[in-house]
Amino acid sequence: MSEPTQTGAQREELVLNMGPHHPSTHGVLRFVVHTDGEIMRKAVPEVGYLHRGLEKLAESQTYAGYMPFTDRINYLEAMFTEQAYAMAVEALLATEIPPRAEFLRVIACELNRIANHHITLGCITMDLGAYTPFVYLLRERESINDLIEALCGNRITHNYLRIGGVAYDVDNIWLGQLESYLDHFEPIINEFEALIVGNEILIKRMQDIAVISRRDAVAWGLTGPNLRASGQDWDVRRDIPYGAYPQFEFDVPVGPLGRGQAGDCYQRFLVRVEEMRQSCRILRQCLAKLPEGDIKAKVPKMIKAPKGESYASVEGARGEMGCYLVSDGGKNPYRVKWRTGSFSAMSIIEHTSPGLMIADLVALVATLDVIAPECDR
Amino acid sequence: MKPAEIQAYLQQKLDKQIEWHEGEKNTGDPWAIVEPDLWVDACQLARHDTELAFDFLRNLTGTDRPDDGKIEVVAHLWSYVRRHAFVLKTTVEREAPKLSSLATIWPAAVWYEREIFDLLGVEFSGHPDLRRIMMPDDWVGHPLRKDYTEQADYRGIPTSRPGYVTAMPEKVDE
Amino acid sequence: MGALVNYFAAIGRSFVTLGDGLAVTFSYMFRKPITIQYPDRTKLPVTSMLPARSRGILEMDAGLCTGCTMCAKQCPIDCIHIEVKKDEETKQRMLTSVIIDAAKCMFCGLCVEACPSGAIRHSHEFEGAMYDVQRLMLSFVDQPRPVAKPPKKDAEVVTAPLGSFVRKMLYPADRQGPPRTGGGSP
Amino acid sequence: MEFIYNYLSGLELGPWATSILFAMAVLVVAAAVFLVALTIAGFLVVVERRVAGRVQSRIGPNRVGPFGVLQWLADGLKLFMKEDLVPAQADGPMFRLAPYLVMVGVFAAFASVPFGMLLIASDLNVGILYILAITSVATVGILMSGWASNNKWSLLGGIRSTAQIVSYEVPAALSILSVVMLAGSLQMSGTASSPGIISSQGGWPWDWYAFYNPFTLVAFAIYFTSAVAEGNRTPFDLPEAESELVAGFNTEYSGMRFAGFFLAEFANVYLMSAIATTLFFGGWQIPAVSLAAQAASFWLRLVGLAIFVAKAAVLCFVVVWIRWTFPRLRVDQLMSLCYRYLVPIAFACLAGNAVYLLVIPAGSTVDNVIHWITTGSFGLLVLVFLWRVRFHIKRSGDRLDFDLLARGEKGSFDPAIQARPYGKFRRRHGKESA
Repeated sequence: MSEPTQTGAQREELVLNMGPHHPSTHGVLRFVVHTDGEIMRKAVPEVGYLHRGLEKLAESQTYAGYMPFTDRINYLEAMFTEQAYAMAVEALLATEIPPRAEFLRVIACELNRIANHHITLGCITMDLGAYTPFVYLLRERESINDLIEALCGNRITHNYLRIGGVAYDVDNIWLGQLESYLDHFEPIINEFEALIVGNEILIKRMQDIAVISRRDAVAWGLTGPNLRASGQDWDVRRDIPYGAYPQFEFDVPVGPLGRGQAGDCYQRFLVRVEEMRQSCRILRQCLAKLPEGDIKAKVPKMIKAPKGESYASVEGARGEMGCYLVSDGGKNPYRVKWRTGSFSAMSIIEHTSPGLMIADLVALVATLDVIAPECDR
Repeated sequence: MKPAEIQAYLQQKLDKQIEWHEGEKNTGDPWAIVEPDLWVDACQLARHDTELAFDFLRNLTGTDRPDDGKIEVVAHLWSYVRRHAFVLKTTVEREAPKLSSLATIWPAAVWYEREIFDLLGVEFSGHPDLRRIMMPDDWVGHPLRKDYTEQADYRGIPTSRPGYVTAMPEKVDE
Repeated sequence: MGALVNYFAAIGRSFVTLGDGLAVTFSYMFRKPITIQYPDRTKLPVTSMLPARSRGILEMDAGLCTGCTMCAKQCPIDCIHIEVKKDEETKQRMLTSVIIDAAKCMFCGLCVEACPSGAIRHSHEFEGAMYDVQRLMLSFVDQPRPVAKPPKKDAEVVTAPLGSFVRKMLYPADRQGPPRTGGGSP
Repeated sequence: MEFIYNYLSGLELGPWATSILFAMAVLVVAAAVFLVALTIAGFLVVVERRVAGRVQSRIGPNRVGPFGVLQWLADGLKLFMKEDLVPAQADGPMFRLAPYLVMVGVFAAFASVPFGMLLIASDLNVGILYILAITSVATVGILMSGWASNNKWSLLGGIRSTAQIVSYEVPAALSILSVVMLAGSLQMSGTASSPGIISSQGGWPWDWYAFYNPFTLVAFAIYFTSAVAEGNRTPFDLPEAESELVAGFNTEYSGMRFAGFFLAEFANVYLMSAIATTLFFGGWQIPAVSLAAQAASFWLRLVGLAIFVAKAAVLCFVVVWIRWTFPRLRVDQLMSLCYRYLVPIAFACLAGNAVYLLVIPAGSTVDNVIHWITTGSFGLLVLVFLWRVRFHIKRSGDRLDFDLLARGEKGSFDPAIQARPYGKFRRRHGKESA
């Protein structure tokens, strides 16, 4: 803790060091908070504590061997990073993916999205002081993890996708389990709403707090739920269709929904609740339409992508998950760069924070859903 | 607009030759390369021209090309209004890489440029807050350069763990 | 007047929504808890409750290994170390050492996919907490042994039960391993 | 205490001997009360953890002692064994003193809290005033700990806590005033001869002050809210808001000193529940038993003790349960809740009660009918609430399960999981794509 610094003529500013280990900085992340009493003048995020050089690591891995590393970029949405990477390589190889594999990818990704939103919504409520909703959502997430473990063997870092398809097929028993999970889960969303979404204290804590206008959201490159909450009707799944998504019907929730104004914390919260419902809808359509066939296209054992570059983006749980891949024709990727939702979301905090209270910063960080490993890579 | 049309449009508006590249087997994304002194003008045009209206800077990054002695800076652009994408590149000298900042055009570029500065060592003039972002402030070198070698230790902490498999004793079980 | 209505509406709304939230949490007093009492009060050992694809600590059935070293080549982080030497007298390829660094392994399963004979596999053991990280260096070959022939396509391969090799190494009988769970009544 | 004093005076031992014996008796009683309060606080820790477990669909600690009731001893032992750290930059003496001040504030209040008829350390004739006054000492301790820690988070926590406690004393005192006005006494317990707050209520719910008229019901709600806020419990736990201030004023504390804060917090939960029971829920009054009858019989007083503790336990449960349900308020919202809502409404209740006392003669038919209506509407509220509980269980497709202590584990493991036919995909040779 540094000494309070004297700024300006008469008022003292309290410089607080929030993090790197603080209960509400998800992961290891530091904010230098300049406060005047409870009101913040500025909060500057300092990132990099979880930089593991995953982009540099790609340069020494084979194309197939890099797949498990992509899981580590964000352990909460590993399927999306895998999907983005696989799509980037496939774009260079010009591989056709079998339809069943595309469906399985959608199933895996949407399950992952629900699991991720469980954590996000739970963390929001926990950061606002309610512990129990977090536990309920974690319990639901465990069921999804069980499903994913039965599907691909790991609970968090899945390594399920392969270049050209997926690793394992599903059978009817697993699909039945998925269906019964959906039957169980959809009423749980209602229960969650009764418990916390309509809760007056929670609404008071989030409504009209830390408003990010649509203009700002676009300029700072916010994506995903954060962008939609600000009122920009945009979803990569619908607007730049990839995989099997054109075959599904789903709504894209866009703020303002319910109480509050577009771009405030409560909207970011509501958009995510609604997205869980839409993911359930997509999963049900997947179950109805799942085609038979191969689950992996023919790709050479040692992949050598032709010279060139590609940028593939998927709608991750935290916004656009993009993978920029450069190939020099060798067997290792020449350069991989990840464009992640948390990175942009983190960069807007300094811009949004002035005038908020310390408690609001917690709400802002939680609802922007910034995850330090995804930001730092 | 298609990327090729955008390239032609840019070329006409800027009144300069813009290089146009595609992947080896026409797979992946094509890209356009502008001269570094045109970089800000081209981006300004891309952002504010009503035909282009690239309001979303999707990604801004760099690639080290030691064979050419260059560092590429790549911007992936997207327009919510026109719904089209474009890949714009420029190259800077590897020895003393300097480029103008895009921070005034897209605020999102602030952090992306900090990252490029940190990991590739490109200096952006006119940047509001050019500090290292991922690595510690007193780190030596720019890790994403191809010829980068890690220092053996950082403030007395070794940067590598001995590989147990290779440094294995013959007998594991005591 | 409108302000007064808002004032009391806010009070009323708070009462209803907070009360409903209380009803949800109270209802859990009358529901079964979801948790189980790991590790000693489950009906079966947790390792036997895991799904078949579950990726636990790697193990190697050295009797099946063909010495092709595909697993070591595929491993992205080089945690598998295989040595194959040609015996000077018999001209037989001998498997001299197979060491898997379970502390380094990231459980991606790429080696298992690459293995042509099913020798390397993920067991369902996951309780790898040790006082010494060296004990997670799992060595599966004690003395040099001839490599196996690659099995024919679609042939059934009989191997020892899953986890029987790695369990010996992680929890030797002379050391106190983790409690083998299950069977006990709560 | 008067008993003892009168008894000792009756022995005619001379002033010195009487005084010394009395002082010794005081010490013994004080130690007894302290131990009882400590045990209650410790037991509440277990209750809190078990309730939290059940609320969160968990089991909670159940290994130490039967159903885990001795868990608090294990926790206490652990804290006792830990190193007592004082940060190098902290203000040592103040840092060490703070937990004791907090404990003194809370535990001294137990002197005037009744447990049953005549079972009270000192039934002061200004009992409630004494409690209000002495609990404020804890504020000083909290502020002191926040300041002395030399940690900005602690300081913020201490400041928040002080602002909060000082503010919420106003509505709490106002709502207590309503009851004091009805009872015409500040004495907590009282007897038939010297009427106190409990002894002027009755045994049946419609004789309690909570259901005396709608104003007192609201006054109870306000008192309860303010008491939760004064005790720094969720949704008003801003001084120790984990996600904002790490742990607030006790961030730097460890070992026994932390246990001091911890026990004081839980003792405070019982304290506020006991006060609410005394003021609003008829205390140790037994339905259909007169004060004289209870005073005469030891066994009836024991029943009264059980009734008192049961009522307080229900309120404790509510406090715990609220903690595990609600998010917390923000600082400015906390203040606006106090000054915009609680204080004006508490004033309105006070005025309403005064008018009620003037207009409606006590014991008249109208008076009785209003008691019954208030009681009935509260009962209706409880029924609606229970219906909602049933509704939530049904909607999420769960079954009712009355195994409150979560002893049963039977059938929780589904053998079908093992029968999943993924069996041989690894052992079979040949590149299976799956």
